Amino acid sequence: ACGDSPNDNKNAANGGKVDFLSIGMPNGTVTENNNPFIGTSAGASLGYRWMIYEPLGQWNNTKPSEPLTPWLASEIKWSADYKTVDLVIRDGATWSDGKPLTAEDVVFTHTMIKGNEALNIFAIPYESITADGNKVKMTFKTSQFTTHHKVIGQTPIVPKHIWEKIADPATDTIKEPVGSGPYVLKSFSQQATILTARESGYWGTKPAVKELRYTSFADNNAQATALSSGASEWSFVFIPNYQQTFVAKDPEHFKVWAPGVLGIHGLYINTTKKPFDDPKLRQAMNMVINRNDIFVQAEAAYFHPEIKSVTGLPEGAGDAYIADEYKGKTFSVDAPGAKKLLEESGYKYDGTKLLDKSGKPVTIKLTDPGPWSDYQTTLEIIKSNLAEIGIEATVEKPNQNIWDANVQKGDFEATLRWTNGGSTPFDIYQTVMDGDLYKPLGTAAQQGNFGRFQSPEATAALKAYSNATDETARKTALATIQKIFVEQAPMLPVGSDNVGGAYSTKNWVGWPSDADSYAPLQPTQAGALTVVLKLQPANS
Amino acid sequence: MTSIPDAKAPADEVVLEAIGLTKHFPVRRRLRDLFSNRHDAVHAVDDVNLTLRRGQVVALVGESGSGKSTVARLLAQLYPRTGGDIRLHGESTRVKAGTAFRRYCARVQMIFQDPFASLNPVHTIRYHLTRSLKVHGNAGSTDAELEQALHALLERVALTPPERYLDKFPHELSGGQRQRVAIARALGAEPEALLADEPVSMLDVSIRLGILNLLRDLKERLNLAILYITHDIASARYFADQTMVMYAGRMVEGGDSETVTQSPAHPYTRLLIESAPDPDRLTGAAEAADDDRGNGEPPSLIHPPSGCRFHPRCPSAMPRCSTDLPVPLQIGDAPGHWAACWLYDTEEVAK
Amino acid sequence: MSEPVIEIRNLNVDYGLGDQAVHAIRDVSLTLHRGEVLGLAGESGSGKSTLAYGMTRLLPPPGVITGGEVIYHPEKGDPYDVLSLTDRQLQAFRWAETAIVFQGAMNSLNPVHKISTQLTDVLRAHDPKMSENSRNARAREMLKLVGIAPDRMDAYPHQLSGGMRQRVMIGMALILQPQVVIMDEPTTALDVVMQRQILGQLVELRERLGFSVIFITHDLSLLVEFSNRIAIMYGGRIVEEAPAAAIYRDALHPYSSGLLGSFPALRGPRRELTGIPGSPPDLKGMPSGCSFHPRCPKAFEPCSSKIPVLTPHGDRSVACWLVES
Amino acid sequence: MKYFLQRVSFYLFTAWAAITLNFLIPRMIPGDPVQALVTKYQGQLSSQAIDSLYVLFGLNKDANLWEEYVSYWKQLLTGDLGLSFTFFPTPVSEIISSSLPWTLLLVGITTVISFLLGTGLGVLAGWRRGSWTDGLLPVTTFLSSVPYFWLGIIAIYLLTGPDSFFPSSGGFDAGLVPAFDQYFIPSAIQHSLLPALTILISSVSGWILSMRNMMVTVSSEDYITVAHAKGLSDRRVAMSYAARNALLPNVSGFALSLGFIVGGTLLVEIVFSYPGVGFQLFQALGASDYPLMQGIFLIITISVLVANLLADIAYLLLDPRTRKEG
Amino acid sequence: MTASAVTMEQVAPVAAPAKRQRFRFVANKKAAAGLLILAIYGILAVIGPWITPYDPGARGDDLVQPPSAEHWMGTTHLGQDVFSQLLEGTRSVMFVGFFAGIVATVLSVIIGVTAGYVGGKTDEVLSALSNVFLVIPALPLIIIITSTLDNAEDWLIALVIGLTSWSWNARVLRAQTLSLRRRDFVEAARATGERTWRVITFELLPNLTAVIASGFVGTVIFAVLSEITLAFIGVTSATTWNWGTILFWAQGQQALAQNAWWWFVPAGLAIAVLGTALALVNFGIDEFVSPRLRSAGKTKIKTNTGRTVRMRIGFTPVIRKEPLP
Ligand SMILES: Nc1ncnc2c1ncn2[C@@H]1O[C@H](COP(=O)(O)OP(=O)(O)OP(=O)(O)O)[C@@H](O)[C@H]1O
Ligand SMILES: Nc1ncnc2c1ncn2[C@@H]1O[C@H](COP(=O)(O)OP(=O)(O)OP(=O)(O)O)[C@@H](O)[C@H]1O
Ligand SMILES: [Mg+2]
Ligand SMILES: [Mg+2]
Repeated sequence: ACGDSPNDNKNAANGGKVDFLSIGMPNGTVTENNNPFIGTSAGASLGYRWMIYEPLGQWNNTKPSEPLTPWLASEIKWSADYKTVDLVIRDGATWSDGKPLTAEDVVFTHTMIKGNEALNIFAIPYESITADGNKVKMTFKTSQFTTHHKVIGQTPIVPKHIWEKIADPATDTIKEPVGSGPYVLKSFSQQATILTARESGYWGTKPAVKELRYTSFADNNAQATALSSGASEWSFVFIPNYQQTFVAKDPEHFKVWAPGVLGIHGLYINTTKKPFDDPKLRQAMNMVINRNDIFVQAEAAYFHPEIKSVTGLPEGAGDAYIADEYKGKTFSVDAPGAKKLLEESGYKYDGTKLLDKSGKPVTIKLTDPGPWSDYQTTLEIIKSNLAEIGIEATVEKPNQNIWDANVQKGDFEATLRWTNGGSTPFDIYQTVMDGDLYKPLGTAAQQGNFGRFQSPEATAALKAYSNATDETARKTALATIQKIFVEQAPMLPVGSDNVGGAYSTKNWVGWPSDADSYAPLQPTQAGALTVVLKLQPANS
Repeated sequence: MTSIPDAKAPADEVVLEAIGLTKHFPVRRRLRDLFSNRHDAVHAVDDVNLTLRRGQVVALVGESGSGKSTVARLLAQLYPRTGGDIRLHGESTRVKAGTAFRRYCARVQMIFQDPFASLNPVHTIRYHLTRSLKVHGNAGSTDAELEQALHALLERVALTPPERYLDKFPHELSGGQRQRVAIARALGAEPEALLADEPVSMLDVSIRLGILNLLRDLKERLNLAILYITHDIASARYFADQTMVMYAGRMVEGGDSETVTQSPAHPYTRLLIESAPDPDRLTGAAEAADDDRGNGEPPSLIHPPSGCRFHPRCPSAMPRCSTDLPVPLQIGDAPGHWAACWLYDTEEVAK
Repeated sequence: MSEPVIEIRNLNVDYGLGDQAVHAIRDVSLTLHRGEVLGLAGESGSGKSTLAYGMTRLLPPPGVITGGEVIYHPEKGDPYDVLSLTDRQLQAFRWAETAIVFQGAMNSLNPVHKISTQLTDVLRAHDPKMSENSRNARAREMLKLVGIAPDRMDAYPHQLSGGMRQRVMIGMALILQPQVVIMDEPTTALDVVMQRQILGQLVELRERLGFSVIFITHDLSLLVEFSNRIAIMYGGRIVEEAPAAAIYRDALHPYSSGLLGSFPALRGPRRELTGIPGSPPDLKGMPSGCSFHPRCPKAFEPCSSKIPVLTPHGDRSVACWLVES
Repeated sequence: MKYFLQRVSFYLFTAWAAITLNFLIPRMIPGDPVQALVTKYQGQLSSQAIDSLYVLFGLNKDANLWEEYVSYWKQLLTGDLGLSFTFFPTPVSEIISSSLPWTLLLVGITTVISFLLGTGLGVLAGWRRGSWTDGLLPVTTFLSSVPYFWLGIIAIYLLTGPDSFFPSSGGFDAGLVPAFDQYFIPSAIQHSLLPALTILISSVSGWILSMRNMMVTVSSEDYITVAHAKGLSDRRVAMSYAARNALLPNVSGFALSLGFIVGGTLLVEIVFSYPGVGFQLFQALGASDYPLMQGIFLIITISVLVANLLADIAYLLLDPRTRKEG
Repeated sequence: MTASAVTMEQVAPVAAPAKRQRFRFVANKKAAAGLLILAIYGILAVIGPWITPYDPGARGDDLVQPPSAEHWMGTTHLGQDVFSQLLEGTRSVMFVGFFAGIVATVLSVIIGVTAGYVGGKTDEVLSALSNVFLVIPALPLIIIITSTLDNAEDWLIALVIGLTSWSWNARVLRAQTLSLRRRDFVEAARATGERTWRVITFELLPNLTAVIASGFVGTVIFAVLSEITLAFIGVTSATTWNWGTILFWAQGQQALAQNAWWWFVPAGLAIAVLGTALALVNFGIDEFVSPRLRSAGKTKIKTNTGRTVRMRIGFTPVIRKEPLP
């Protein structure tokens, strides 16, 4: 009836072949905001910003040590000290309004970030950004070895001719985004954001998926329900017992792939609180944590891949970084060993109760916000693990804001928390042990070192690692860091982050997998674009 | 109760006196009044004079809504008065709450119109009476004395044997019994003046009689001053020494009961008495001729008629009645008989 | 005496059933004649209202009619038992043949509807074919009849004074020209002036329209003045029934004379008031025999054992052993 | 006039106090929006971003509570509700205006239906006591005590699925753009069925019970007996006399319940991922998003006050006794 | 005058008060059923934690197992015993419900009755206060306040719920007090010379019992639902179990999607049954207070002959049987 309804083509979509992909995220509602630099935008929350705006190079989180795939830059060359990068900008890329993409745009983007602290979310210390024809050169005040993937792989490039007219790029919601990517925004509603493939002008191969439909679900449950009903075909969400609740609904098509990355979750211990200032006690605790139980019962046997290496590095992504000393050394639950260790270092038992050196029973409070049910489950498991060596643990569930504040102020005994993630193990160890991030008790430590771990050696080694200019120096530094991490156990690693996702092969195939882990499978990662471009209709 | 207060006092001593008593109730304002500056009030009682003497009953009659209860409540100091004065033994009193109010209560007690409403349904008779005795310090010092005082009270109002009633709840008593409990409660304070607001209107003829007899008996034995409010004129005649007639917030006639009821002077009093049912009248003999008289509605008390408030309904209204407020005028036939009506103005009569 | 309109025969009414039952009306027989005013008096709680509601089947739960007949004699046609009518017949019978005016006019009128609506919906229910205009005309006419200006048609009940509301009720009762009008204490809430006005009007209307009235009150002086015959109730039974004047002059039943000796007279010499000692019986624990005997100054031997029956004595009947013997 | 001013100032005072509390209460929450955001992403957002976020949100400048309060009022008076943090930099007014219609439609229509249905059944149950309607009561009592989020979750589990007619979440089909056309409206209705049913089931019994009780109370009024005595048909007595009068107290209850539409059904919106205000509020709570919280509280405050007013007006219209004398 | 007051003595036996009024409440079937259920819950609240077959938090080896002989209500994803959790949780639910109910009721009585009785400026201030609390949305407010607490212990949650949910009852009580304040018995107590505090506590409050009680019951239901809602969204005490916690875990683990209905359903039912019990008690109170509801309670009656009669307003049933003896 209504001739010019925006929904008219819906019937076409129903008529046989499906040419769209439904992507979901459990992030609550979104509001129309397509600003690619702002983390609170719908584009970031759902991930579609990467379908519109592209980075200079594509970073594969699942293989962090591999060099970045050239994208808008056809050539990326870092100096040995990682303070300079030389880029050659691709020819033939155009903005969706038809204008060509040039080196000027790249310079503009990075200069804008440099000059606007609100946009510089990675706190990159730019020095100079210059263009020369289709070449761009950027220099930095410090080594970008641990952050190079952010500069190149996670910074979207925006068109100068549009953005230079924007008064405040940090608070503009960019209602009509113009990007270089294969998709353009078709419509936005709180319920769904719809992107369609560009008719022409994309520099790469035209995607097979004609339409991307992003939906934001209220919470994990809604998202998981949508996945298992087929309403969502791709998402990144925690699905409890995913085999039964998701895969079993359509075993042929419903799949989950969750590769670990260099970012972990573990039990931070407040090293200022007695008797937990004793590394031996922390070691003993480390020895009884049943990581497999946690992996299976709390993380549904996929979501936070179990950490096996004693260095806390995840399997796969971390393998390349494990020091020789610890190669092959894995965690195993060893309660008698832990008891022995404790008794050797002066702890006593009163029946089954562990007494510290001063004769007081050892108790510990484990805290994490109530609503995080996987963390809560983990804590319950740790609680019963600790009981095996006579430590009486209680689990507290403060409100998230309170927990945040308390953790930052060092007002906790032990808490399960994450670390930063990155392209090297640096971020993990830095979050846990960096003395530069140390703040006295009561002062908020926002960036890391919540457990107030103090080891000048570790701080120095971290610095050495990030500033090193050659592989051997890095390796030595990392070995030192790992030794401290293992022996001092300032944090007991439990599981790693994953950049995977749940997906359906009913309509589309070509997803990354263990066999071909060409990109992260998380729709909000910059690499998601690589995935979308690879998808092909299932029945073709 | 062991002694009768001031039993020796002269029988006609004035106990309570109202002079120019006035009460206006502010009217709840309605939406459309919001923007106007009108301050309406119900002129419930205007310029009322009343004297209660020891050992005498004064009856107050008048149609419904004429302000009788308001007068009683004003006398009991339950409402603050708008104007005029209340004198207890000649002394002007204005009490609102606190000790002074309680002291006043001890001397002037009120019996409420409705025995079904004036007893708290959740308390026993014992509670009601005990409180009344205790508040005024008449309960004695021991439990035995209290018990004795309770029994004495109930016996005085002829609720015998007292044990049968003490632990009952009000709803377990009949209307007449309740009314007697209410009277007993008032007597518990050993007052000098009793304000009885329609103590019998809710009751049956046969029970009615019992209460009236009881009140008369108490008046005689305790030498009480009683204000008896009713709209049953026949009972006023039977029971009261003096009768006052109220119309629309004003006293219109007063005097000896027999005189007022047998030879009413004010046209309103006449209308009232003619309207009262009379079994001696013949069946169906409702005078159709009467119809034009007294017909019409009671006046609005918010905007009372000017001059004599009865003039719109008065069969013998004169032009003067609608402009000048009539003053009380002595009527010749009996001493103390007066009426507020220009008909009895000597100049008028002379004309 | 003219022919009967309503004959009540051995009516029994209970509140509740089984052991809990209160027998509020016991074996009452009463006849209302065409064109007369029958007064019904008695202490409060003696069952006057119950009788009025019971004979029209309007008693609210838990009231139950447990026996008897109410024979209605229509102007034309055969008499029939009201208690045997079906619900539908009963609806048609009501108001068209008998109308009721209740004690509180405020409560009898629906506060949310205009009085015109309440007047005309009777007409609509009983004569659906009547046109809107003629319904309104009839309602207006009735209001005029009871002395209310027809321009008050569109008033709501609360906008009228108590007396006007009561007159609206009377007008409403007469709107279908019923044979019988039952009035349950129609004036107790009003003061004497208003009371006289309304009753005067009623008597006049009755003379004009010729309906019969059952008039319930406990104000005996009012009854004596206004009714042709008076029935006195006590404890759920009728104890005496006689022409008004006869009762006033010479009550046969001790209870009736007690009642008559209880109210002071306004005029004439001051009478001696006797009153009735004691208090009304509890319907649940009725005394044996004559229910009045515990209070009766003249009680003698058979009174406490045998129930006296209402027996005719000339134009009056009385239920008392004193009269029997 | 004085009286009028008094009333108005009373209402203004209530509004002022409520708004001030609305301002203060969210600020009692420890932590700040930046932390909340970082925590929300659990490692997906690097902690290096924290400094830039403080700058972005404008929280790097210290302002004391009083200054914030003053500027809050300045903003309010110019109709500006500020920028949300959760959805930075979307203005709060935009968020509310895009989610309020959903709540109003879903909960509003459901409340109305629930009221109508409940009242209707209540009339029946009150009038025809002793018939089958008596069986309604225990069931409704039970249903009214069931936590409605629990009911909703069970409904999702039992009634939704790949082939089910009922969608499990959302306000409309993901492929559609909100527009008043033949595709969107049926989809929106289809999506609202389950949440509506959940609210309906758990709220209708309240109306049934109160209406029934009012019917029973009104049934014993004299004017009902008079209506019967007048020989009116049973239907007319039930509707025009009993129900019409029994409705009065329920109507003001209904108006007041309209005031609670916005704040009352938070969990239904959460469980069904419904894009309404309640869900926004819940998100704002988790994100320490004061501007959004304040904005939604303001809406709730205003709607409750307006509902109070509506209740008065409804009473005025329905009950002639409260109308001005003519 | 012969009938002196002294002869007005009681002759008729005063009917013995069959049952004291206060026990009639329990005689109400609905209330009795409600009280019985409440009593069971109460007992479980006290002894529940002692009779749990397992430690509700203890992990076991049977993960997500359906009900069996060892685990009557199955197990959770950690192998915890759902039945034990349910038993253990009863105490917290009952505690929070009743504690919050008491806090809110005490506040509403103090504020509502004072406002109603004292009037004037005090009334204005207190009314404004309760209006403000009425306007502020309760559940979000509770969420905010509890989220500022370090550890949301039961009594704190209960306190917050209590402190935020008194306003509605206060309004009702104020209105009720206003209507009571002008009642004669209050005036009469004042005229007797009672002090203000005595008038409030001994004359007014006992008459407000029913309103207070039903307000209390309502608040308890509200508090229980609030606590459970809070626990469901993760705001809860660390150390105690309640039914909301069970639902929280079940929902977090998508119990229903895992077909683990035993994990999700019982807690909800337990809440619903508790709510129903409270609602039943509330009915009992309602009917206890309003005699109209009470007498109208029975709608079907059995006659002696075994016939069932439906009580209908407007159509009194007629059951003819043998006339009374
Ligand atoms: N508290 C009040 N506020 C406003 N008006 C009042 C109040 N009390 C009484 N009135 C009005 O004052 C007038 C006199 O009332 P009052 O109760 O004194 O009459 P009454 O003569 O006792 O009537 P009745 O015989 O019906 O008891 C009436 O118009 C009444 O409406
Ligand atoms: N619902 C009921 N349940 C039990 N007994 C009742 C019920 N209703 C009335 N009664 C009793 O029935 C008897 C008759 O009541 P009825 O109302 O007919 O008396 P009445 O003569 O009209 O009294 P009044 O003059 O006070 O109006 C009374 O004793 C009363 O207690
Ligand atoms: Mg009065
Ligand atoms: Mg009666």
